[in-house]
Amino acid sequence: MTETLIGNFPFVAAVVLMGIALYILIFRRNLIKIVMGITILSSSVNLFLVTLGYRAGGIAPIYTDAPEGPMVLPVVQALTLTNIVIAVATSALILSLVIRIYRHTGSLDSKKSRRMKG
Amino acid sequence: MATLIGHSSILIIAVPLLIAFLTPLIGMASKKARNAIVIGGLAFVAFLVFALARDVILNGIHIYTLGATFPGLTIPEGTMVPVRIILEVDGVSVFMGIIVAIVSLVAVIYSLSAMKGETGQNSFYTLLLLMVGSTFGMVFTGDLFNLFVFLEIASISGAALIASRTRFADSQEGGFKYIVVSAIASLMILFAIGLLYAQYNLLNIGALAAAIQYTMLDRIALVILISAFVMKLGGVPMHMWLSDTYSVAPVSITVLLIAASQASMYALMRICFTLYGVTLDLAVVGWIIIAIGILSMFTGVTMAVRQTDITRLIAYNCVCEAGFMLVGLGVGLAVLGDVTALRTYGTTAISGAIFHMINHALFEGLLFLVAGAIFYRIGTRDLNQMGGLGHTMKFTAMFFLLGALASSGIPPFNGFASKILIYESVYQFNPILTIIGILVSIITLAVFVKAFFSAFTGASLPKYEDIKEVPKTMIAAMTILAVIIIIFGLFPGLVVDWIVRPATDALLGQTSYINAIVGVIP
Amino acid sequence: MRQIFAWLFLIVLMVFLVIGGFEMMHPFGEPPSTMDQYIIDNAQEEAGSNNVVGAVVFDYRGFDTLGEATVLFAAVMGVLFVLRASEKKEET
Amino acid sequence: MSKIVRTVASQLMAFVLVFGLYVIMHGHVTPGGGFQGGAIIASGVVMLIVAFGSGQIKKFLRERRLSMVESSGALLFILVAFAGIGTVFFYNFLVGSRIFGGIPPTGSNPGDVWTGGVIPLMNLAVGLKVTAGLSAAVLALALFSSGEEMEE
Amino acid sequence: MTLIVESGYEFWNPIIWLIAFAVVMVIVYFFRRRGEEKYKKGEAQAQIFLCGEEVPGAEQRQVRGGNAYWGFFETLKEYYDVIVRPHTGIVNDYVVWFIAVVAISAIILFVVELVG
Repeated sequence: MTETLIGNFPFVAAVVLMGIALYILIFRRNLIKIVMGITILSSSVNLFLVTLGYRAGGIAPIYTDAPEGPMVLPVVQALTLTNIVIAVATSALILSLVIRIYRHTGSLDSKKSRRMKG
Repeated sequence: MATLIGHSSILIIAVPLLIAFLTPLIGMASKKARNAIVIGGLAFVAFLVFALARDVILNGIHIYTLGATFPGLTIPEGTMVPVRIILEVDGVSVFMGIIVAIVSLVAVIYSLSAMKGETGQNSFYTLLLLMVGSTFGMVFTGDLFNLFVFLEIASISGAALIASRTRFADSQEGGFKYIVVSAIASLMILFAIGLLYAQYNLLNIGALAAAIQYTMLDRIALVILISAFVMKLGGVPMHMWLSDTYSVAPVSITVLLIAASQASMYALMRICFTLYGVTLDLAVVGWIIIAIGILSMFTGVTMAVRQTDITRLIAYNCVCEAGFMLVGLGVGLAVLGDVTALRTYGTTAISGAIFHMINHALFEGLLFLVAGAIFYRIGTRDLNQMGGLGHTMKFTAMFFLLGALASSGIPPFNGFASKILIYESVYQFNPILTIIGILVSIITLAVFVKAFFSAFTGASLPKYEDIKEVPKTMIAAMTILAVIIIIFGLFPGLVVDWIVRPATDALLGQTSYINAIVGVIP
Repeated sequence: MRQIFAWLFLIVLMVFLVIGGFEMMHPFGEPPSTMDQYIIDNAQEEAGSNNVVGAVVFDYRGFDTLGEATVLFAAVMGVLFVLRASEKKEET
Repeated sequence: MSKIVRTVASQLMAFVLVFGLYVIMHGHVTPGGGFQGGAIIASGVVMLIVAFGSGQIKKFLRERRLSMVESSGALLFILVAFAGIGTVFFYNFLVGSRIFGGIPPTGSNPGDVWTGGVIPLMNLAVGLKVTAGLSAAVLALALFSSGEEMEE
Repeated sequence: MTLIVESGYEFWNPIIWLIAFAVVMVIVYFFRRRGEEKYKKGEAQAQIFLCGEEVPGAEQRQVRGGNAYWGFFETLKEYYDVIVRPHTGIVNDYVVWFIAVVAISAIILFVVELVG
């Protein structure tokens, strides 16, 4: 029990980071903070994916002058790279939309700046 | 031709992306060439879709392994699992592909004159093509992470397109809500994919379905996947973004957003029927989906009655129609384990749900196009400002009436043909669901009666004396949808026999889907 | 009211995920690796690349990379499209 | 910004370019690749924007032209992918051929740039695309938030 | 290859329905013909008659969309108070609903597993 508790701690760290991101997304009304919450959420998923691929004592999966030892799994690193680029793209688009919303409504509060309800 | 068919599944995805990358360069030179290449490319893609549909329905599942030495090599020598990304196209996929092909052509034809006054048309058509290509990718891929990537492309391009009228504050707000909701849903989907990868070290849907054991982590992943995809297709209680985005987007984009929501519905089917299949405890998950569907039907239609914004009214009606599909789907899922019930009514329920998907895309698309035509002419979406438009916009009024009757399930239109399948199969499962469904259909008719009478009938208002009919291309786009609706309404048997039954069999044939991947070890 | 329910649901979700992370997951450090081991072994012959991650990104899962490049393309197009000048009014 | 910052930034830009190009072109041998190198060069462009201000950068760098470059990079990428469609889409058809066709010995070895088949070409295309794309996005955001007028 | 949609134990054929509809329409037209020769255009019977009052203009004659189904909403006032309140257009609430659905369905799944 305890060694799995100690050993599996990286997964739990990713889950805790996801909890922080969801807390921000639920309780923070500032639009910029919502963007930060989405970025933290994607970072938690990235952390989770990278920890999935780790092998004990593993080296980077690159054969150029590689030392001895098992290589960590490469596929999750590719997935993480993809997700990082997707997170950058998403935050860029959301920030441009936030700028437009601020120009129109003069507020960054998701309650004050909303026009549609019901 | 044979090689074209062999490569068609990747060409259908890659050609829109290629034209999208070309569009900004060509659009600099001349607008006519840009429009010509956009429409020509989408027509070519539609032709490929229909050819591929015929091939798949005749010859079974179509496999395409990207980057292998030949397309059928799903599993390379020396291992037992698929390594590369595999496109797997079966009956359901080509069914969804047909929906997306029709809808994208209609949307582009409509945009030609509806977007004439706007700036930045090169970016508009680029993003539209990206959205079409990514929706095709969502329905054709056989790889979970690839599905996530295409979901992200559809979300980002869709959000930018929703916010395309930058002089309105509410359109910016709708784009913001859409991208936030989509980002959260797709990130949770990626987390669930990571949970599955952690146990089986696989990303291919067929191989995962062969290996899955329904452990606790699989349950958590299932819950997250179902909730995220239901959020993406706008089921109650996660439907609130839908009315905010559909009502403010340009209607040609709203039609594509409907197709994207249908693709999310397809992903939900894929997850429930193919990936997990009979391993999940069917009654519980089926009843969860049925509950969401009932809530969607009732909340959607009752919220639609009190709307005074015409596009918002139709958007809430979309929520209601999605509820019908979810109910049919859930009934089919709940009886998946028991063979006699499945043969008696389960298959019919799933066919009704699948048939209702294409009908939904058709008549909701027509209604949205009509609403966009009204907005194009009088510049408002408020029903209180309208009245007597039927005197001058005769075609538009007829199209709206057609779409309204089809949507509220009035015979002999196509909505009735799919709703009766759902009613009678669900009645044998649980009569109360059918009663609720018929009640909801009646209220739907009331919704559209209100919209039609307050918009089109009555004495012609003086301030709208000089309103003319909308331009030819918009009429043409609406005519395409109307003709397809009438054909589907008059000959539902042909549609069911040709595309709906193969889709249902493909959805229920989990073992053939798995064998197409795992079975061909060289 | 909303606060209480939000906290409740968040805590329930976190409890499920933490239990899953602690107990059900493969132990940290020895993941199952049927697919990845094949890629590590054969990346040099098939893709001719020393960088196995590069081989995965551009050869084994190149289609994902196409989608990834498309995401970035769509985002940049979207930023330029949202922030464009729109003084040219339409006729409505 | 002050004169020192401008001078240092304009001098550093050369090194940033060299390093980014190195990361892009050695993506199949050493850690790195198109995305990473493109991000490095784009960060250099961001440094220039911060140092000189978007108004100055606008004179010789417009976001529309950058997006042209980006679409041509994406076009190159998808065309390389299409080139393999003789066998299968995304087929690495250059392995064993005369261009970038070398196959490294199995196991740990000193890297050779002349390997990888289509991977170096794709790295180049993606590097071009990411550089132009990120620079265009940052420049557009900077111009708009500083109140400059945008092109259509 | 048939024009009939088989659904469980029922079938639906729009052609038969259309034929019946056409027959009914013919009968209705026949009855309508009998009243038509009494109708003359341009006389008082063609005018709108509003209990002797003068007919208001087009603006007043228009039934606004907001005024439709007034009694319906009056009857269901409590239901609408309940159903409209969650529709706050705040994006944070959408996240709350998503997390709520995930948590509740997870609880249902595991409770059923523990019970059964």
